Order: sequence, then structure tokens, then C-alpha cells
Amino acid sequence: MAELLRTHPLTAWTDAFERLPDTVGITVEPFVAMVDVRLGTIGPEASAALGVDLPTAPGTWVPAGTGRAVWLGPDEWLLTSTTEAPEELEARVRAAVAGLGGSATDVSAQRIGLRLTGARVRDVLVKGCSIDLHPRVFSRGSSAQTTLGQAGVVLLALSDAGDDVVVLVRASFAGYLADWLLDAALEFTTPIS
Amino acid sequence: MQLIACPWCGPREEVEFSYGGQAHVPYPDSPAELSDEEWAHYVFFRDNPRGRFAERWNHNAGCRRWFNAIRDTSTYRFESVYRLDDPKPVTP
Amino acid sequence: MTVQSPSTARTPRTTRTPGADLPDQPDSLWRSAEPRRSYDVVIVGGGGHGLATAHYLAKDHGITDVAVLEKGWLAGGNMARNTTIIRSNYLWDESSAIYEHALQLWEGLEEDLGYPILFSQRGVLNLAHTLQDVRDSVRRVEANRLNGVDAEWLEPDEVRKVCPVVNTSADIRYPVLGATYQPRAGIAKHDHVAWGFARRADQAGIDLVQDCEVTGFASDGDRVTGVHTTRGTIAAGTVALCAAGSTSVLTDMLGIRVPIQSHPLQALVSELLEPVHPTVVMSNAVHVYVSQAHKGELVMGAGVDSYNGYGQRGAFHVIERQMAAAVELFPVFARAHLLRTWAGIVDTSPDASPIVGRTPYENVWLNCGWGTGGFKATPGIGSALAHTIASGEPHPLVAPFSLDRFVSGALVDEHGAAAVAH
Amino acid sequence: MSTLFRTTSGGRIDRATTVEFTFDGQTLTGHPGDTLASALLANGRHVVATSVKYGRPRGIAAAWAEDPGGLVQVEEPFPEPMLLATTVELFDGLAAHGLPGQGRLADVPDSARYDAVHAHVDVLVVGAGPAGLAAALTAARAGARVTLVDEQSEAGGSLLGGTDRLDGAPALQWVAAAVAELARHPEVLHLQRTTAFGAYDDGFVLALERRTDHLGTAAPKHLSRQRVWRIRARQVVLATGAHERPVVFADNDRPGTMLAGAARTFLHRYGVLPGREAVVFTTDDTAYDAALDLHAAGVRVQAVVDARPGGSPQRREQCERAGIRVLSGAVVTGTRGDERVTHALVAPFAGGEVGAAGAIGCDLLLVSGGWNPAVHLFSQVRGRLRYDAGRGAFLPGEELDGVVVTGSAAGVADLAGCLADGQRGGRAALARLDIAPTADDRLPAAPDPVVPAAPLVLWRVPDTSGAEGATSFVDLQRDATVADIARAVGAGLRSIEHVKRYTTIGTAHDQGKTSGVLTSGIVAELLGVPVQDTGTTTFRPPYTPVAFAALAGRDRGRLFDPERVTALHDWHVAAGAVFEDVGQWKRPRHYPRPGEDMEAAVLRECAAARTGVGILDGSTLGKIDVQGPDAAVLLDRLYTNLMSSLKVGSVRYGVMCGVDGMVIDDGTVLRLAEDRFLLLTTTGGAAKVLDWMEEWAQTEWPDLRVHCTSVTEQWSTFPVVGPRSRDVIGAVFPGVDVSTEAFPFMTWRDTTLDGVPVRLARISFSGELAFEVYVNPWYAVAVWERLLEAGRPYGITPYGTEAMHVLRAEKGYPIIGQDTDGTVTPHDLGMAWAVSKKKPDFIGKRSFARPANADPLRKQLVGLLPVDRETVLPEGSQIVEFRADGRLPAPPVPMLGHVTSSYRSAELARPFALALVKGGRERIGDTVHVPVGGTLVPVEVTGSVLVDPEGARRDG
Repeated sequence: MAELLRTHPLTAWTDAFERLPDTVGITVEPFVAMVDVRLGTIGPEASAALGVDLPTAPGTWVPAGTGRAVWLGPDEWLLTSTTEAPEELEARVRAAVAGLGGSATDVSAQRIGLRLTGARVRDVLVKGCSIDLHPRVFSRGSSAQTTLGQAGVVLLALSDAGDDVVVLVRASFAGYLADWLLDAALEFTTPIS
Repeated sequence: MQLIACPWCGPREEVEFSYGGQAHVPYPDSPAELSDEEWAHYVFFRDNPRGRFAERWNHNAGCRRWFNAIRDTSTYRFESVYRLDDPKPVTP
Repeated sequence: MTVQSPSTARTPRTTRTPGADLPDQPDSLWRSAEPRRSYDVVIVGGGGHGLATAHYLAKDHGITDVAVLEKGWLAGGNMARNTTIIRSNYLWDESSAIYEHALQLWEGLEEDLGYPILFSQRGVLNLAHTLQDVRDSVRRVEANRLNGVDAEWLEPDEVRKVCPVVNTSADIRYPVLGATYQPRAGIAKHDHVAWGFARRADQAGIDLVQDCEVTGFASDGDRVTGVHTTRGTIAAGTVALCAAGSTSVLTDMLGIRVPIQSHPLQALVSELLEPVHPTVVMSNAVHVYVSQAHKGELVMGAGVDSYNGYGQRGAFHVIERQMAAAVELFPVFARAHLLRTWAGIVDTSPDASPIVGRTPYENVWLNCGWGTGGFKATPGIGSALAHTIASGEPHPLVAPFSLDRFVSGALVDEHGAAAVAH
Repeated sequence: MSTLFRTTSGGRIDRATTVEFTFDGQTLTGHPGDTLASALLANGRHVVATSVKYGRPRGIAAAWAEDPGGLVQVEEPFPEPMLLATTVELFDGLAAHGLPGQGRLADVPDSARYDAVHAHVDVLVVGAGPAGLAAALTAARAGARVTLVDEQSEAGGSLLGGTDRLDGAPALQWVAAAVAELARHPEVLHLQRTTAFGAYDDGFVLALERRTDHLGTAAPKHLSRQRVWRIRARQVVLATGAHERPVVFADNDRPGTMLAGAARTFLHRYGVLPGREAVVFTTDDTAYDAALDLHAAGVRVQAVVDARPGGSPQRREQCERAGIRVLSGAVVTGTRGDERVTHALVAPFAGGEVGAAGAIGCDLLLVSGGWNPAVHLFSQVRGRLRYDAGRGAFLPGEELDGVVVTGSAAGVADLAGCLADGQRGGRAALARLDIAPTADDRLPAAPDPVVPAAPLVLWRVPDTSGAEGATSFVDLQRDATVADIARAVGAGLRSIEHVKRYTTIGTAHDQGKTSGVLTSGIVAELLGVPVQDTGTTTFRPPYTPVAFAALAGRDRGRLFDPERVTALHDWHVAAGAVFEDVGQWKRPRHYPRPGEDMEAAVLRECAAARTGVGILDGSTLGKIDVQGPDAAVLLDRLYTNLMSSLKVGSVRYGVMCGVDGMVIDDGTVLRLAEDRFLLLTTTGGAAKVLDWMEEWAQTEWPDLRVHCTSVTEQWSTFPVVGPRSRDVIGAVFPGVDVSTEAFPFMTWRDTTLDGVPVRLARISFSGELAFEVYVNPWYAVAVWERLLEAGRPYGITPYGTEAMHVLRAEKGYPIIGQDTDGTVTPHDLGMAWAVSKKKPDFIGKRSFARPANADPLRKQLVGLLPVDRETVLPEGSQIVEFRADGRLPAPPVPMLGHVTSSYRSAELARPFALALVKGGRERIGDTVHVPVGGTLVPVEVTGSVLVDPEGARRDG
């Protein structure tokens, strides 16, 4: 039999995204493995076992191998990997933290990622995000779990200028958020005649 | 329209939080040994003061952690927030 | 009685909108009484329930040695702040009985009070948006009919006939799958109701004492002997607590625990508009309830704010969400304008039903926990509580609502079952 | 009609361009920069509206939002009810008419866009008049993040309506320079046409920006027409100015009667003469500017009527130089005119007594009774007000954290003072933020202020007309008069709130902007108490009216509420599914084939599952991963049954109750490892159950080493159901031994499909042999299609929630939330078997021992079979005792319970139902009645399991 094909919940939106100008670029992030890590205390032991220093500052993310380590809570992180299969990542992380009283859960399909790039990204996000996204406060390495429109999201700042942001959203809300973003971007995408 | 200081995430809009009512109401050690009346008080009865109130909040749309707060129910103002393992602040 | 018009020279009327003003109020309302030192009955709380209780004490039982103590201005709490919806289509027998008793009194109240309370039986639609809403609605309609309460289930096209501005198209986010309809339900003018009761009570010789805040109670064993107030101590034979959202403040003074929580509940009003909305529409699923009041303004209520609050203010995001729901359900409301927002303090109980009856003090009666149902119950609870005070025994209509039910577990759970709040 | 009343030069209008508009059906012209009000006045039109109660003509009485008179209905470009002519900017094609009290809503949907934006600033300045500009400049120069909002079309505030000079040049040159400087600061956002309408705690201010209204029909469709700004400001500087206050006298509502300052604004800002012959009635010095300016512009000022016994010596001198008559110690007692004012009645006034009146001809009567600081936002955010008896005004009475009030909003009267106070306000805000002001924070040079003569506080002129105050209007929009207030007081009312409600003063479109303080003053006078004891009514949001749609923003239509969909949604759509809303989820309810109605489709889908094989998209079920050494302990405390004894590899059904002992959710639990479980919840209960578990784990049992993680969207879930399901599963997963022996009921197995992990579980919600397939949703479509392909030989049939409900109901499995309502215990459901007797405690256990739980008449879940084998009982139907006569008695009729689920069964070949019935299990075998429409339907009470009660089918 043929290999199982993957389908992305936003396949139907890709054309609309492609038509967007550079000032409000939206691209669908490729599928990556993601694991939700829970761990009470972070010590050298944990770092060694995981191969990454999990960020302890609230609202931050750090690069971790080929992926990222995102602070989600005082004992919770999202670890991503672009090279491991979801089950591999989960198994590796679970093995590393189980002995420390931690847990690891594969959440690779729980959220999908959208990358927003361009000078108008902030103008789009502020239409539905109540936290301060000024580059002074939300610069590369910042993250936030918050609400965008009516969808729970994780925002990751990839640049210091506020023009490169990854939005992680629950897969079942992806269509809603895509519609929401396109609608929010409308005033920056329609030329004034 | 309070700006609530999550002990971890910092100030966030009220809409990101859910309310948990009165704080420091522990689950009884041995419910089976309580009278119906004592049990009813645990299940249904909570303080409802006008003024300072120690209560529970959850940063539902953020880090999902529960925490406690002292808030004035007449002004809605938060006087302090504290983690669950912190003692209740002493009332001045 | 007749309400007199002011005998003044006026410029002749030219074109004006019929019904855009209200009947004139009477020339005398009530004395601002000085409190005496002692009363047979002291009612704490000069809102709708306190005033109605005073009226029925005098009218039905001849008890007039009564003071109604109000910490601020008479009927200035929830009575002045509610959205005036009157209906009796509650699910459970106990609930529909007290509210239907109230509705029957409403139907004769204008005459009883001799006051234009503008009771308008324009019907209430409770919309169903999901299959479970439909089941719950049918359940309530069937229960209402067996209890002798008028109720109908309407399909979407019938909903549209009753209220043409409701969006009954199938392509909205939560389409209207039908509605329950109580034709005898309606609205009244809240101030007029309160003032009608106050005026009658005052005429009967009952003292309505304003700016009189209760600061404590004097007791002797299991009896309360008097009430300490900002206007002195007042001896009382019987005390009735009718303080709605402020009840806990009083019961704390008495050392009684009552399972209520006080929350802000917001409401809002638009400018005067030509008639577009002939009935009352409530939708739990999308959190909106709306009527067009007598002068033409849209009156709408929102959901209860989540946290305890005595501030008579709520959060604006609740209003914004409600506006979204309103425009979704009533597209023609898009350019109506929000003129004013306000909030009351609702006393919510664990089972969304009131708490009425005995307290550990033998001469103190409790009446609270009406949540969003207080206004519509006004004459019903007034008469039942007056009967209770006069007879010393809970009236059968309030007996199921005793504080004891939280111990026995015999709740009257209106929000579990097809709850239609407000 | 030519614009007879337009000056020849000056003003902020674009005289080179003419725009056409219609009012009351009449075509008129104006210029860009006009408001509808200024354009009407330029055309000599004062009468705009008809009053709500008395039908009296009403005109334009002020120049902005405080106008109580000029209410209009806009018809084109889109109907909008009740706007003020003074705040509607003129554009080509505007059509409007005066209002007779009520506005009219459009009968077509509004296609305009609306949106909202969040903003975070160090300093928010409300008002771009002299004080606000000074404050904004101070904050901007210091490098703060500043937002400046102002409700008018351009900055300048009071300077737009005057002739002030700054730095030796017209003040508007300074305004332009200030605006330009602000635009150069990258951290400054300056918004005109933006009204701050609500102030809340913690520096939260809501403002409405009117983005395209002034463009009329040319407004771009892709831009939001109006935008709500949700501003979180660390400091708020309120520079909201002041409203001029009228004096009440008989027939003071006659068109042509106008606030003095407004006339100046119409003259200077719009180049409009509001009349030819004016009388100016004042109690303070500011109205003299109007008299002098109008005189200079060619208006014949017949008299300045100054109520103060000594008037104002310096102002009298100015007037005398200009040849304007000043009558000190005199008042206007009334007006004459058909519609518009033709005469002002003027009488001597001394010691509160009014002398004999004489008539002075005029077509414009200007009035000034002093100034009310615009303290609305300050009061909304709970700032206390204090009454200033000298000014007859309420002023901010306290310092608030995070709010600074400055300029005329704080009671400062003169330009130099307002500029300095604005700068002070800006610096005060900076100081609270620990930001230092810059050294070059320069203010323009303003002329030295002239100390005015003391104002007189005069609320009303005693009515000598014989009308006893019945034509002395306090609230023009509500047609409420001094006589109404007197009646209210006479009726026994003492509270200002009662008077407001009795008279309806302050409840109209303007929410009492001019009438509120007047009412306080008049009530105090009538009661003989100080005004501070009377107080004002409460200021509440919004400051000015806001369209519902603006507050709805983009949460409309498709975006009103998120639609949650599964990975298979597109497949369902293509398969012609009819969807059902379950919470926010869209779930296929059934898949009708051409010509099928729902009943036929559901019977077909059910039959497939009972006799062949069906497949369901169950992905919306909530899923929670529970991990940690104490995972089993947590589950034992939260489920009514024992979970710690569950073996790895096995599955158990569980029930959760609230502390009150009532069922809140149910589902199956898979033990994945000693320290790991996968919980399934109901679709609607997923978030609630996760919240519930986290609440207990975090707040009550932090010592437990356990974590809960939502994995609802991590696993697509497809029950493959029916006697042929083993064939299908066996074909797709050949590596799995699907025999009953190797893969028993209520166990699970992991496998792979083309290298992709798949979990299979022998769980059945239908009583049939069934396998649930769990897979990462990335592969959901592929696996689903693989299953369909393998099932084709067996007629595999996708089924929806309706068939699922029928299948489970035939087996007596309850749906939480449908067959329960928050008042039902596990015992009521006949699930005592799922309640552990071994565990000393679990959530809800103690409540089972309450007296009400032992009531033999508790409602219990039973089955119902209509005796006629035909009637499908409507869900929700009530149940009553059997009536031998087949007739309902008169109400109230005691009820036994209600029908919770009801379907036509293919398997039973008859309809059946589930119901909650009082003492139901004792009634099994009885016949009861269900009223349906007008008849009583006899039904037999049965056990709740109607199909395969022995459970023989689950292994196929």
C-alpha cells in the first residue's frame, strides 16, 4: 500500500495566504513533532537528560536542537523537533523526565503553526490580542499563551522588530483563526482605489 | 475590566482568567465523618463579604495555573496575588 | 384612582411619536418617614420585595406597624436596575408555582396599586439554538402546561411571526431552531411598580425610612430584639431580610451563613426607536435578552459577571459580547446605539432558586437568592412573605425554598434543568 | 436656497468646494469641514427636530456633543437613528431629517465593517485642546509611548472656536505645529474623530474612532467604518474640557436659543452667523466674547443681559466701546416667536425677584450660565466629585492612581492656565512612571489672563409667564421642565435619583450633559438644601452613544463564534453530511442519500451498524493524558469507580460526579502504563473535565505527582462498529490478532499502519462488536479512507451523531447532558455498579448519603415503549400517571418525569424512549401516559436496555 498521506487542516486556505502581500505574509508551518513537558524543578540533571536548558523565565522560548523550547507555565514547556517523529520525541523526552517526576505527552497534532511576517503583522495581531506586542516588550525570544480573537494561541516572537511571529493554535480552531487573520488583514491587502 | 497580575505571566486582561470563589476552603479530611449540615456547608456555603476577600483565580487562557488573590469586592481592586503555597497575607 | 395631569399651559402638540412618553406620575408618592423607636415588623431593604411585602402586610393582614429600612434611596438597588422581564415559565413545579402566583398578581396589580405600572403582556420568546436547547424547551413547555402555565413551542417560522426582526435564517452560526413562547409574559415599568407599592404602603401608615443603613442587630437568645441603624436603634417584633445582593452583609451581622454569592449583572439601553420589536426575546445560548420598552428604547441584559462584586459595575467585555450576539440575532439592531450601561448586584444561589424561610432566629425571616428572577417575583414573594410573617409559618409557595434544602439535598435546580436565566 | 448666513471668509471650511445634502427632503449646500448643524445654520435653518412629548420645535443649541436640541435621523448613505446634527460631518450625498423623538432602524442589514484594536501606552491623553496638546507634547518629548485621542475632526479643542493667539500668532498655528511635532515622535499615536467613551479600572479606556463616516458614500468598503480602541494606559490624562451650562427660563427651548460659546464656534470654526440680531444672556464673563465676536462679524447685538447686579465692569467697558448695550442685574424671562425666537423677554433681576419684562427683538438668543467641567470619564472610573459653590459646578474631588485631570476639565478657566495645567498633568503622569520630562518642554506664550468678574450661579429664572415652569425646559430631549421637578419634589421625592426617574431627566440621548447639574441645582433650591447634599446622578459609560455594531466589531457572521471542526470535516462536507452544533464543534448528524429524510437516513445508518459495519468520526470526544506516579490516585479520587485496579492494556468506563454527587461527565479510561492513563470525556465536557482535574490537582492535592494534558486534537478517533467490524479492522491492520481471545472487549492494542502509530481499542457505545481507531490527525483522512476501502465489501456506512444516539439509547447508555440535567446521580442512572464501595472517599461520595438521595421517589432512568408501537414521543415530553379515562385532569397535573431521548428503532421495529421517572425502576411493567399534542399516549415502562440486554453481541 502507498504511504499514508498527511493532510493539513488549512490546505483550503493556502491559495488565500499566497495572495497576501509581503506586509502581511501568512505561511503554514510544516508539521513538527511537539511534546508537552511537565517538570516540577529544573536542574542540571534535567538539562542534561533533555539536552536543552528549559527556559525558566515566563513568556520566553529558546532554540532547542532543531526545534524550540517554549515556556508554557512554571512547570510546563512545549518542546518541538523538526527531525524526530512525534512518537520518538515523546519517548525520548519521557525517558528523560519520568525519573525526575516529570511527564511528556505527544501533542504534535494538537496545534498547528502559522508564521506571520511583514511590517503589518503587529497591526493584524492587535485586532484580537490583548497583550502588549510592542517590540520593546515582545521581541525575539518572547512567547505568550493568550487569546487571539476567540482562539487560544501560543505566540512566538522570531524577530526583534515585531515583524516575524509564529502563532500556534489548536488544530480544530485553525480554520476559524485563518478566516480571522484574513479578515483582519483585509485593510492592508486591498489597494485603496 | 481588571488587569490581573498572574504570579507567573504578569498582568493580563480579566478575560484570560476564570474565577474560583473563596480561597482557603480545604476539602474535608474525612467527609464520611461529617454531619449532613457540615457537609452542606463545605459543598454550598462560601463567604460573600463586601470588602476584602481571599479568593481563587485561574489563568485559564495563559499558563493555566491557579493562584490566590486578595481583592476588594466593592472596588474590585486586587490588593495582592499569591501562589497557592504562599500563606494568606495578613490583613492589616 | 386617577393620576392627575399637571394643570399647565402647554404649547399645542404638533407631530410627535405616539407612545414615546409615559403616563404622568401621581402628585404624591410617600412621606420620607423618620424612624420610630419600635415596630411590630421591620423589613430590611426598601426594594421591590421589601415594599411589596409591606403592601401585602397592610392589605392582606392589616399589619401596619411596619418600617421598611432602606440604606440608600427607595428601590434604588436591583429594582432600579433590572430589565423588567416578567414571566412564569420556569421548569420545576416549585418555581413555576411562585412565579405564576406572581404573574397572576401582576395581572391585577395596576388596579390594586392604582398606579400606571405599564404592565404589558407582550409575550416572551426563549430561543433554542441547539438540539439540546430544543429538548429542554419542550420539557419546560410541557411542564408549564401541566402546571397550568401558558406555554407554547414555536417553530422558526412561528418565531418569525411573533417577532419578525429575529434572524431565523439557517445560515447563522447558531440558527434558531425554535422557541418557547409564553404569551402572558411581558414587561412593566420598574420604578412605577416600586413606587406604586411604596405609595400604597405609605398610605397604609407604614414608615418607609430612607438613608437608614442597618449596622447590626440586637438579640436575646434565639430572638432578634432590634436593629441598629445609622438612624438609631429600632426595636422589632419580627424582622424580614429583603436585601437581595446585600443579604450576606446582614446575615454576617447575624452570624448566619447563607449560600449566596453576590455578582454584578449588567444591563444597557439604546436610544428611543420606532417600534421594531414587539415582544421579549431571550437567548441563553448566545447570552442576550431584549425588549423594546414603552418609550421605544431597547433594553437588554447581559450575563452575570464571573466574580463576586458589590460595586454595581461590570466589565465591558461582557457588554461587547452581548452586542455581538444582539447583532447576530437581530441584524437590524446594527446601528442602534448604546446609550447607557449599568449594573446591579445579584444574589446567586447554588441551585439558581431563591432562599426563603426560617433562620436560626425564630423571628427573623430570610428572603434572598433570587438571582436574576427577583423583579418578576415581586408581587408573588411580597404576598407570600407577608403571609409568612403574619402567620409565623412559611407560606406553602415558599416552603420548598428553605435554607434546609442545602442540607437535605432537595434542591430546586433551575440551572441544571433547562435553565433560562433572567 | 443660498447660504445666506455664511461669512465671507474665515473658518475651517473648504470654501472652494461645495457639497450637496438634503435635509427634510430639501436640497441644501455646504462645504467640507461643515457639520450638518453648521451647514443648516448657514442656510438659515435653526429648527431641526420635534420634541418627543410635546411636539415642540427644537433647534441647534450647542456646537458639539452637548447639544440637547438638534437630533436627526440619517437616511443616506445608510439609515442611522438619532444622531446629533452637530456631530455629523457633512459630505456630498448626506440625507437626513429631523427627529420626532424616536429614531428609525434600517430594515436591511448593515454591510459596513467594524473592528477593534488593542493598544498599550504609557500615557493616554484624552482631548486635543490646549491642555491635552500640552500634556501630550510633554509626554511625547520625554520619549513615552503616548496616545492622544480627540473626538473632533481636528485638534485644537476650544481654540477652534475662538480667536486666541499664542506666541503672537493665531493659536491654531501652534496647534498645527504641535500636531506636526507629535507626528514626528515614533511612539505617539494621535487619533482624531475618536471619542473616549468609557473609563475603567487599571487604566483601561475605550474609544470609538469614526474612520470613514465623514467620507460618506466614498468610504472604502474594506476599511472598518468605526473602530473601538481598547487602550490600556499606565497613566491617563483627562483633558476633556468643559461644557457650557444654560440657564433655564420660560420657553427656553425655542429654536434660535443657543449656548453662547457655541455661537462663537459656529462663527469662527464654520464661518456661520447663527443669526442677525442677538441677545446675549449671561451669568459670567465668557459670553461677552461671543457678543463682541458676533458684533465684529456684523451681527446686531441688541443687548447683553447680565444677571449679576454689577455685571462685569471691564466687559461692560469693552461692550460700550463696541456700542453694545449691557443690561446688568437683568435676566431673560422668556422668549417669543412662532417657531424661531423673535423676541427675548428681559426683566430686571434683584434679590432673586424678577421685575416687569420688556421684549427685545432678536433672532438669536445666546445663553451662558457658566461651565461644567466634563468629568464624565473621571466619574466613570469612580473618581469622587466635589461641588464648587462659586462656579456652580462639580469638579474632580480627589487624586486617582493612574488618572490626572487637567485644563478646563479640572476647572481651569483661561488659556494660559490650561496650557500650564496640561503640561503639569503630563509631567505628573511621567513622574508616576518614573520618566523624566525633557528640558526643552516649552509652552507657547499666551496673553496674560484677565481676572474675570465673579460669576453668578443661577440655575433658573423664576417663571413669570404663568406657566409655573411648565415651559422652562431642563432636559430638552426628554421635554422635562422645572414644573416636572417641582412635582417630583412635591410628591415627596428627595433623592436626585428619584427626581431623575420621576422626570426622566438625564436619560435621553445626551444622558444629561446639560441637564444633569441644572437638575441638581434646581432640586437643591426647591428642597432648600446645599447642592453638595443633593449630588449628581452617576455618570456611566458610554460618554456618547456607540452603535451596537461597533461594539460587536468583527465578531459577526462567520467570526461570531469559532466553528471547531475535525480533521475529516472536508470529507464530511463532501459526503453530504448534515451537521449538528455540539458546543463549538460541527459534527455530522447524518449523511442523507438523495431522496432520504433524516429518519430514513438514520434508520439506514443504524441498520448498517447493527447488521454490517458502520463508522463514526468520534474525534470530538475529549481526551486527556494523565501521567505521573500518582495518576491512579488522582483518578480514584475523581471517578466514582476504582481506576487504580485497571490493568495496563485495559479499558474501563467511568463516571465523574461533582461534590454534590451529581453526574458531571462520563467516558472510558485506557491505562497506557502504570503511570499513564488516557481519559475520554464527552465532546461538550472536554474543557470542563480538564479544568476540573487541574483544579483539584493544583489547589487541593499539590502533593500528588501527576500531570494532565489535553490531547483532544492529538487523536482522531473512529469507532468502527458492527458485526463485520472485525473483518474491516483485521484487513486494515493485518498485524493485529483481532480475535476475541487475543483482543478482548475493553482492552486496547498499539499497532502501526505504514509506520504510523495507531491505537485500537475494543470499546462499544452501541453494544455491537466495535473497534475504536486512534491515529494522529495528520493521517486521519488517509486512515479513514483506508477503513472505508476495507469496509466496502461489507457495505461500511458512515453514520452521524443521530444514529450514534439511537444505537446507544437502544442499549440504555445515557448521554450526559441529555439524559442527565445536573440533578442525576449514578444510582439514578442505574449505575450503582460504577460506584466503588471499596474506596473510602471520592468526589461526590459523601453527598450520596444525604437524605434526599434516599428518597424512593428519586427520578431514575428507564425505558419507555409507546403501546401503539407508532408514536415517537417528542424529547422533553412529560410523563403522568395512567388515566383510565384517557383524559388529562385540570392543572396542576402531577408529573412523574420526562422523556430524555426518543427515537424510532430499526432493530426493535418500533419507537422507544429513555426517560427519567420518579421511582422508575419500581414502575417497570407499568403503563403511564405521555401527553403529546392533545392526546395521552400510553407507554410501557421498561428497563433501560432494550437491545441485547445479555450483552451477547459485543464480541461479534
